[in-house]
Amino acid sequence: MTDNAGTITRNGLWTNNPALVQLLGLCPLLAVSGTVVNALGLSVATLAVLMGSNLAVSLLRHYVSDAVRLPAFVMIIAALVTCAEMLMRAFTYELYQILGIFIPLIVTNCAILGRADGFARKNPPLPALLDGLMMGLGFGAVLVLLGAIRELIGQGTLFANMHLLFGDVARGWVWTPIDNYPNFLFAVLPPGAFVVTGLLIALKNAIDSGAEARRARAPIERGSKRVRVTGKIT
Amino acid sequence: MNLMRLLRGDTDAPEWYDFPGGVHPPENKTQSLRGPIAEFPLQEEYVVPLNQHIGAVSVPVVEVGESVLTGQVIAEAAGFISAPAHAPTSGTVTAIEDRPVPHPSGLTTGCIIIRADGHDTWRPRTPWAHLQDHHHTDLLARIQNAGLTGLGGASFPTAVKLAADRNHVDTLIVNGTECEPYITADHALMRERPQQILRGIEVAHELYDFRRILIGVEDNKPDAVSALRRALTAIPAELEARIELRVFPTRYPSGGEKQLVYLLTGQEVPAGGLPTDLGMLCHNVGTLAALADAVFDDRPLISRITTLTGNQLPWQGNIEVRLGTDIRTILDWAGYQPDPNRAERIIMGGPMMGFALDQRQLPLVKATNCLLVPTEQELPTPPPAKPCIRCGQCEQVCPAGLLPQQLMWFAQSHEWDKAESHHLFDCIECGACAYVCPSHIPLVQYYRFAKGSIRREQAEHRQSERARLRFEARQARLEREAAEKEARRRQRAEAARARQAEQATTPTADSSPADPVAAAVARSKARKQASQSAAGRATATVSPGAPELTREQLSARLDSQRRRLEKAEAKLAAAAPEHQKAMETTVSKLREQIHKTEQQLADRPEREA
Amino acid sequence: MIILWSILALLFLAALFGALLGYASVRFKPEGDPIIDQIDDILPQTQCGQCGYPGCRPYAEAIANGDPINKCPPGGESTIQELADLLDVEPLPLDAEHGEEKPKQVAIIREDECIGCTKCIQACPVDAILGAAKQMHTVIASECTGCDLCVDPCPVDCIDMVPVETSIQTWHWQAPQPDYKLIATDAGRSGEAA
Amino acid sequence: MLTPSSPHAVGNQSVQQVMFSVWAATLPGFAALIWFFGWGYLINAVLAVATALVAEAIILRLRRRPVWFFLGDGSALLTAWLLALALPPLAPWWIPVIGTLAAIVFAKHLYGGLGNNPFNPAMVGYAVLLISFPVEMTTRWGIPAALATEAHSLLDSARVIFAGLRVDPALVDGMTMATPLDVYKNDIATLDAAELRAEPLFSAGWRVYGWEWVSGLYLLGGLYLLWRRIITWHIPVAVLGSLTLLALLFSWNPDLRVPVDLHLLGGATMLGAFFIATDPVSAATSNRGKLVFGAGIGILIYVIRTWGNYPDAVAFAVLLMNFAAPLIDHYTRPRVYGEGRS
Repeated sequence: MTDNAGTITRNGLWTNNPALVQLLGLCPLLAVSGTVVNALGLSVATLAVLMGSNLAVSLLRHYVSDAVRLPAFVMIIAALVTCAEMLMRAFTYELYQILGIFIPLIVTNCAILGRADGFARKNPPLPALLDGLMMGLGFGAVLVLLGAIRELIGQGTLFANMHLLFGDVARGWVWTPIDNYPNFLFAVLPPGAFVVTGLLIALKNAIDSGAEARRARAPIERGSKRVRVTGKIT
Repeated sequence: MNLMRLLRGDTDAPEWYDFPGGVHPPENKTQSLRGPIAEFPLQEEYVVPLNQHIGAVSVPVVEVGESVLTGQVIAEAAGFISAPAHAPTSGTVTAIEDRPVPHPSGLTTGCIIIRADGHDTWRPRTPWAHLQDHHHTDLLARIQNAGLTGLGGASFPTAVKLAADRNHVDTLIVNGTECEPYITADHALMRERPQQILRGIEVAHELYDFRRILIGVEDNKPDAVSALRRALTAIPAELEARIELRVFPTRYPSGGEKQLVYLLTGQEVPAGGLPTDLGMLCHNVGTLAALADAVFDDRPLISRITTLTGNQLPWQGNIEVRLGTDIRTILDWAGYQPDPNRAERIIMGGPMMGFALDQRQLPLVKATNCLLVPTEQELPTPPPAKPCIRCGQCEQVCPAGLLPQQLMWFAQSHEWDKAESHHLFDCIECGACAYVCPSHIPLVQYYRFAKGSIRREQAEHRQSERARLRFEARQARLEREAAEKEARRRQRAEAARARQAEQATTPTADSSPADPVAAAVARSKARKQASQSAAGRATATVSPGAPELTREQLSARLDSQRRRLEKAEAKLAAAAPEHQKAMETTVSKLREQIHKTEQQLADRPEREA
Repeated sequence: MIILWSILALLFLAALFGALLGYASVRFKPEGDPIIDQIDDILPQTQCGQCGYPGCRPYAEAIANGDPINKCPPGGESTIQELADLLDVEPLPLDAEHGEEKPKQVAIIREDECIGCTKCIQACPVDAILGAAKQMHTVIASECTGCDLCVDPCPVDCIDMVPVETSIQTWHWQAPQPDYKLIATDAGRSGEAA
Repeated sequence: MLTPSSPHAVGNQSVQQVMFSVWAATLPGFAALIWFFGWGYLINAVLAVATALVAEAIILRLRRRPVWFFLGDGSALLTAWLLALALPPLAPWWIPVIGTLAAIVFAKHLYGGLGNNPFNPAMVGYAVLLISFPVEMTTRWGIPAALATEAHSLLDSARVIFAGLRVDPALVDGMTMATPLDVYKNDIATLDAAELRAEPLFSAGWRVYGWEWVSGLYLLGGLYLLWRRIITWHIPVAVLGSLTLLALLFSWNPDLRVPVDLHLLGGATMLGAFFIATDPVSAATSNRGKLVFGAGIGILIYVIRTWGNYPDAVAFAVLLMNFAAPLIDHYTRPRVYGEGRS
């Protein structure tokens, strides 16, 4: 069952990307990906929780019985999210206020529970930690990309308000390609998030099917797995 | 219309009821009604297919080379829903073989080919003057033997319909609607031979004693209506009193059986049911005329009236033609010249429900009510289909109240369950939906495809269910056999052990009882012997066949095995190279078996000594 | 103090929900596993073993336990689709290692070559072969599932698998081809873009 | 396939014909729009149609469908045309372009192209524009020719639209709202009905401000479509009927609520009832279903106009009922012949 590090990395970042393939955690994905800074903030929080929960679940995997595993995992995740929330309140208070309910809602991000139940529960701590990292990075990458696209189309800027996360040094990072851009509210509103996510998924599928088409297929021996159903033929 | 009647305060039962949907395609009927029905000349060769009806394929009862007379049975009905076939003229059977027949698949099927002798000599006939002179069973047998099928196009065996329980049937619906454009075979028949139709009604009435008989005709056939009215004055008053001739506005598909039942009575045939569920029988005028021929004149169904129409034919009109006539000769007779500039399109049946023939050299069959050869101008090839825009026109015109476009989606996505729950099988394939479709989608083909696929899937499922039962039964049997074998083996082992124990104890009892050492030795020896023999038997049972064989049996087996080996070796030497390998394995296996038997034989004396 | 109350509250909740879980697991215990029957019902019952299991039911059980649904060549795409619908999983293309989808076949014994060895009878999973030792055998075509298990054991290779031909009675209309696929601009570029 | 299936006869309607008939039926109303509100409508229409055709061609090519075959069916043209009729005439040039792209690419082709779109593409385009660019969509209305101090020519309109010139304040003259409907709705808060009615917009009578003319000509076009049997009466009657009923029910006090005649003629009601809601692809199919669908639109129009934030409501009402169309279809299946008669 234990996969090697390469497979785990590939799964998290591409093949089994939580946002684009598993379509998990769409609620925060669509709600807070209006700007890069929001997306980045939530990504970091999710990444931390995901790694922590994977590690904890993996360590406890022999002690949690099957019947109560889901309540137990939720408990672990809830504890970690509470920690993350407190940390954000302490260090990035403005961003915390902007992200609002979506920080506590990380508890219900199916990607986290999904990884806990689908991977960490069956794997030793190190691969679980790596899986958490990669899944978190995959999720975060999509979130940030989505945020960038929506910010650019919606309000014509990129990296606006980065100081919320990085402090005052980041105030000048904002990039405005077009002056007097008329805000395209559609991209900022949730429907825009759906459309852009859909396009990203389509893009990923197109890349995958292109790669599939290029890959040479291994020769297959037809019917090689057949067994005899009846009669020992002597 | 009914609302108008209500407003007028007219509370009598209406002349006709309004069914939903329907279309008004151009009628194009006048061109084939200019002249009377023409007799088509006898031909040299006739091809009589064995499946001219719905139901089981009939079975030939003549042999190649046999001479037949006109009207002689050449193939018998096979089962209840089936119909016999008759020689269309006198001559010799030259072949019984697969030939292409008029069918949308373009496939071939069994046909009897008759070379005509030109005399058209009838078999002896026994005409009946009065129906009252004969018993009903004789009458039914006569109908059954006449090979009648519904001549409206569906070809359901008439005798089967007329076998419906007479206690439940009180109404006869006579279908003179002929709602399909171009076709005028029934129209011409009603115009020229109305008394023949009434005589057919008389036959049916004799069987059922109908309370009422409703003749339905569309209002685009005034001459047929007046001919029928005239003929009605000449029949017995008792019968005439029960007959109502009803004329209603022309609309396609008012001639569909279920639509006609509703039009005339306001009652709906239950979904999946038949008109007999409402106490009604529905027959086409052509069928009734053929019924009269068969019963009174003893003339089985060997000819029918067929419309030749379409502007590609210089001669258009109705012909009475023997079944089995080559369609090519008919078209040539009508002066058909294929247009070299476009694909040939010959339609059997009308433009709404007929099918295009893939070649001309096909026999005319009982269902051929029309041969339509249109020019591109009168029936343009449908343009390429566009996607459905869900305009709902199809739904407006569906006479069955279905959702045609939904059915099309389901057929496209192979959602058979949904198609069935949307009443796919209530579709009568009238084609009204496809006629009005602005996207020109071949809707009817989707329904036919879906129906066919569902039927095939059901058949496959039935078969796989049977296979599963057979497999399970076989597994159970094998297990039982194995268990029985095991039980027998155990029983024998048990018996042997008991015998050994007895052998072992008997000497102990005989020898001096006071010697405990000797007794102990004897016991251990007996134990050893018992286990040894049990082991020996166990090894013997491993080889298949008889486990407990005597020396004589073993040597007999050895002999037979050696003989088989000799034979097999001889065969191997003579075998063709492709069978050699298989024979080699056989031989080596035989050798192995012989070796085994020899060993057993060698073991045996020791133990039996 | 707050800590204590928090822990107490959590403990209470844990106890409560634990009891609820325990009750539910006893009260709503699933009986049997009807999903296997449903899967078995979809499988074509050819009992051919191409899936790698001895018979359709064992494969049905394996599917219920998570085996891929694309191992049944006789069922082909339609069976995979039905299984995918039933189990709510993605339909996969047929695994070619288990064989390829063929039109329905039936076994036919060339009767003059048959030596009456009964081996095919033993091999037939559905008892569709009739015969006795040293007597000529024949296949009951209506019961044959076309599994071809009888072909290999035959020592004289007298069994042929022939595709079942469509007759006028079994023929049915095919689905219309959307016309825009026939238009020249599409030639050689079938299928949808991703 | 050996032979094509029956029927071999086909009726005389085609998709192309349906689309062009609908297009033709809007022409009188369109002419009135230009006559009363200026050339901006023509420029919008040209921009939208050109964008639609180019976008459709590109997408068809990407989807590997025959381009001319589908381009010729007129559906893209009609979508763009209907959208253009709904746009403010002096909106910047990129408004019709973006709206049309949203309609053709997102609302139509991403759902599978002609016949597969669950939502009315023109209305999706309109809704995207309305929620994305509220300012441009509500303040760029032209001014009735009768109120303009000088007649604005085609060139003037083009300059406003393409060069991004601000609308001449003289042209705007306090008249920034789309329709009399909105004027009434907004001003009734401060004025009473009699005062409002005395304003020139309402009192000047026919032929001056044009809104009755436009709606009336749309009605005429709709009747033409009914006569041609391209649409059935169910949806328009249900839309207009339910809207009238609600307006009558609530309009006993004209000082509070917009009166019936403004509901019917003062907004996009006629355009919506005959040309937008009747789009077969996204509407309910059965006759009973169409009645429910239309009634729903009428009710939603009234509700959104009266209690909602948007000035007019046809687009949102239609889109919301598009959501419901499959459900309506499911529950209004016609009774099949012989069903339940066994």
